[in-house]
Amino acid sequence: MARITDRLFGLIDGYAENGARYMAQRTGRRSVLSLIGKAAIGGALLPILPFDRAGGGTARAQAEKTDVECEYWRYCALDGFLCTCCGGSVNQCPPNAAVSKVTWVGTCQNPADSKEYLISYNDCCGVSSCGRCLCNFNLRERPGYRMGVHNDINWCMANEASNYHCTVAAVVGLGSSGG
Amino acid sequence: MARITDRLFGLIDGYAENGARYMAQRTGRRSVLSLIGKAAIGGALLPILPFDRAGGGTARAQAEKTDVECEYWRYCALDGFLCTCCGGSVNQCPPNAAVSKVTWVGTCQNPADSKEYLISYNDCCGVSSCGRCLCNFNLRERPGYRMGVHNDINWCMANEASNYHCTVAAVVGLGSSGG
Amino acid sequence: MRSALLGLSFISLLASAAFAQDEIQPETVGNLTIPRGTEIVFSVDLALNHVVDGRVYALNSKDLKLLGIIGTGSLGMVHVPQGTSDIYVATSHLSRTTRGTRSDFVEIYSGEDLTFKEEIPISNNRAQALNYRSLIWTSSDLKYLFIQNATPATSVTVVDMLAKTQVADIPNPGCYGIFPASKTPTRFATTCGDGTFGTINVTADGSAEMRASEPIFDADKDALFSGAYRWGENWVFTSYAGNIYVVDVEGETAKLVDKIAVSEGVEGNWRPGGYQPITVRNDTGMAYLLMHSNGTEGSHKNPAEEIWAVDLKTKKVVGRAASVPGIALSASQGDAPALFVIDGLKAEIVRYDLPAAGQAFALTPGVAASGGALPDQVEVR
Amino acid sequence: MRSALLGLSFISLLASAAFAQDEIQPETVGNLTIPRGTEIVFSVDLALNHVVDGRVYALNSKDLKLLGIIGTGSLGMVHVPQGTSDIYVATSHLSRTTRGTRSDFVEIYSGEDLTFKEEIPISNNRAQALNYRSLIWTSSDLKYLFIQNATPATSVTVVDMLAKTQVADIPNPGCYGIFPASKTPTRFATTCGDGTFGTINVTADGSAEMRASEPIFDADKDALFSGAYRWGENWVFTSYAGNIYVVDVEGETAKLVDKIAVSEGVEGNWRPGGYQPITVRNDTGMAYLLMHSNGTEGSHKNPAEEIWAVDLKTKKVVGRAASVPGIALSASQGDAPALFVIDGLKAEIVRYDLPAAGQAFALTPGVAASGGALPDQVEVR
Repeated sequence: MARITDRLFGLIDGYAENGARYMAQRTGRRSVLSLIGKAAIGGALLPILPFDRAGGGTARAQAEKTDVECEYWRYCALDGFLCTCCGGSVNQCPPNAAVSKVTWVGTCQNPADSKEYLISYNDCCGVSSCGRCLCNFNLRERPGYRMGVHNDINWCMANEASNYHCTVAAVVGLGSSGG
Repeated sequence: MARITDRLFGLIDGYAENGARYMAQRTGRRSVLSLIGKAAIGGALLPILPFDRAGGGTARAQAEKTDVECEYWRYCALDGFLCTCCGGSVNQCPPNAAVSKVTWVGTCQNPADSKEYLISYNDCCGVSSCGRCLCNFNLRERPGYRMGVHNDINWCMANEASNYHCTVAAVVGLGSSGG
Repeated sequence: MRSALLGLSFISLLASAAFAQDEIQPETVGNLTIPRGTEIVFSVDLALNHVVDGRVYALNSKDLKLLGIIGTGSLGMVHVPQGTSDIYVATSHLSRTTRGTRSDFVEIYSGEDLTFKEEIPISNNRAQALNYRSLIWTSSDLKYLFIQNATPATSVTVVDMLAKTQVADIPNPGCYGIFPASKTPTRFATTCGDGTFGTINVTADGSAEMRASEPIFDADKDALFSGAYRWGENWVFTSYAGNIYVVDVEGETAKLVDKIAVSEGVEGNWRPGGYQPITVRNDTGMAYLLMHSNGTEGSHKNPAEEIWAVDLKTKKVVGRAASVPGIALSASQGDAPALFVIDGLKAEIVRYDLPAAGQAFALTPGVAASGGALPDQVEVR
Repeated sequence: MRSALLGLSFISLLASAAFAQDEIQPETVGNLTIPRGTEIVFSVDLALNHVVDGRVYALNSKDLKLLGIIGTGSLGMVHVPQGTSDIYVATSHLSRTTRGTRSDFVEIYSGEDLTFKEEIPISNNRAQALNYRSLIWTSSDLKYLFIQNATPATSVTVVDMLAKTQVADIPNPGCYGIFPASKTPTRFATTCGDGTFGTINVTADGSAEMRASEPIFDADKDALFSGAYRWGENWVFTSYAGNIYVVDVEGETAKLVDKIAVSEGVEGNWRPGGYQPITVRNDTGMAYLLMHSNGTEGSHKNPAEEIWAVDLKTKKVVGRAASVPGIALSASQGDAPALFVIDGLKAEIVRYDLPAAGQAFALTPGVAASGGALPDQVEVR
């Protein structure tokens, strides 16, 4: 954890909303993240067709799901293509895609230990949009006036290679849904 | 017919194969076409997924078919999106798409009068690829060494606005399949 | 006629056959036209699988037949203003399609034949977002076009559409979305994460300050959706928990005019959902909402099961009707009132005819047609 | 650790929780790598519905799991050369994605991690075609890259891959496709509409003349497919009527070495079909063909019902096996012989394991995976 925070490079929006807001930031090829105000934050790219809500409106704790399925626990606020289907892994971008410099964060409960983890959703950038495993869960997601928890925007926005490719979900700490 | 030939503007490849080869040409917003060697010629854009050949390998004379179906008689050598599904008609481009300056030609039999007609396949150009009614019939189609009857290439190639949008099929005369 | 053909000796095929009256006569290829006055439905397609190649599908509102396609680049935002037949797109192009340098533009397309007319360069900080209609909007006099930016710091680009140039980039930190005033063309409001509305007045030199309203909503407990609809001089929002907020943005600061609890007391925990969950018929003051049952935290993008009609004047739900799984809707404002809904599962546009004013609410299902690969905004004009 | 966190006071959430051993530890995000020596299948996707955004899907040949994607722009032609791990793409980008100025490039991608390495501008006349493998090919010494042009007049762009510049544009009128010689790196052949092969020698100053062979095929009665395969120093073609042509392009003019009538005397009028209907295992000299029954004029792009194995040395069909509706195939040349076939109806890549050399022909169906939206070329290296 010290290693992570040592590398933390805050990209502050310059504005306080409900306290402070912070964007996740990635330096070089190592990642670190950020968060916003209270509870977790979300927002990445977007989808739409995955509107089958047979499993309910949110993706809570489905222990049997794997990381190539939308209902996998880490994806509770992920809106985009799973990098696990695109040549990456649950927390690694595909070989040729740049990690987004800014991210949004969600708080998802891991059914294996019943703990809530803070998840950083990094978009992977600079390659044609992957087009596979489009997922869309929105636990505590909010519109762009809570930018750090907004997942209907291209989070490759701060990368020079700005094209959206896919999204990873990395654990960055323990979280709390705040209720 | 005189009106058409008056406007004919030949774009000659500068090479004779099996005689002469001529590209269809369109001047201003009026169209005229050309042909190649003996028999008809083909070649436009391409498709692939429409590989269901339930109706047979070629599109001959299916009288009951309409011009939004691949098996419509004029489409016997058409490979691309039907403009009839894209805001155009069987022989008119959609409102905002430029008519291709060069075309390929096919010879298709009209089941209504059992006559063979020479069909000019103009691509419509300069707008995002339409994506609807992808068809692929290849009667007397040949590879690019018979360019005028080749339909696996973007016939918007001679237009400044070169993006492929869809394909029309205009009657330009009576044809003969040459056997 | 035969001799004319023979004169062109290389047309060997035609040379042997003159045209008879009963044969199909030679045709020339041109362009189809769109009849003047055609009411057009615009299906804005994100095309996420090929995100650099977004489109607008222009459909005839009567039969939803495709009239033509407009390319909208990478995550282009689309505005179909009243008072002009043009269509405005704010978008990005990369120099090598999916890589290379990003360049942003406002592009103007003709609403009459969908052709490209003009482009205006803008700064490269606009929000590359889903197609929320509130991210791009004209001033009431059509002089300015306002575009929401996010880097992720938020600001608003102001384009002078007469001078064809960007004139300002006004910070709206912590806020998002553009809701222009009606009487004061230089004024627009924006929704903020602290529950206030900011009001911004654009000055001639491009400077501006944002004035916060009193708190109007709670972004934690009852967040406003971005996809609001104009009703006369007010803007009508709906919220995650199922309220309608009518907001007056005309003054120096915004004011809450009405708050209508739509699903209070209704069994099933019904909530609004989707990307554009509310629309309003301007003449009748009737709002239509995309509603889903068993709403929970995180269900706010669930597709609709029903469409509810809410009379903004009497503040009552006047009807409910089954719906396709809608994620966005727009009401036509013309003489043949209808709703156009995006079916989020089929990516289709569905037309529902509305009863005439004064008649009891009902939805009459009409035609349906493809809205593209991943449509997320629908407009009608 | 706790104090380090508290030092960053704005991380309010983390501040309250240290990590225990049994919890998931914090992760950093980087890039996955492709293990050295991975045999890769390249599915070239035309993506016609979004034609500006073509791609190559790189799949692990064993399980067809996606390794990564390379963007190939508008109707980009793809070459996966032997002798280097790079991947070459000749493509076009429009300045405004689907409109604006066209610019053509050769783009070099790393075969090790699929990253973009370099681009070389070329003239804007290359054939924007389906992905026929013969439209782009390297010289045998990798010094030159040859690219087929069509305006529709045909010519061949020559790029010096060491100097990183285009050095020539050589007319090949009435001809199409590039089939380089093996011993003379400056030499390539091309198929012509009059049934001859043209042979072109590139000179240092970029000038070149084309020498015609004796007639080798009849484009009316037995047209050669464009998608030929190299076998040692020969090129192996198949034809609409069901013949295999083995052609020697090493000399000043090309020579027909062998013509094998594949479907002669076989009931059902079987013919080759598709976009890449023939492949050859280099070590065994075994050719594999995509075959459909009831062949007629115009059926040459019909998908396969069977795959036939033809021994090029004995000139005999040695086996037939049922196939997915294949429209293109490639044989792996490594130790685990396999065919990779594009299923034209499902847009999938299908792996068929081949028997070891000396064993009787059979196809063992293996994994299948998406090859993109509209794949039309498959390569393996």
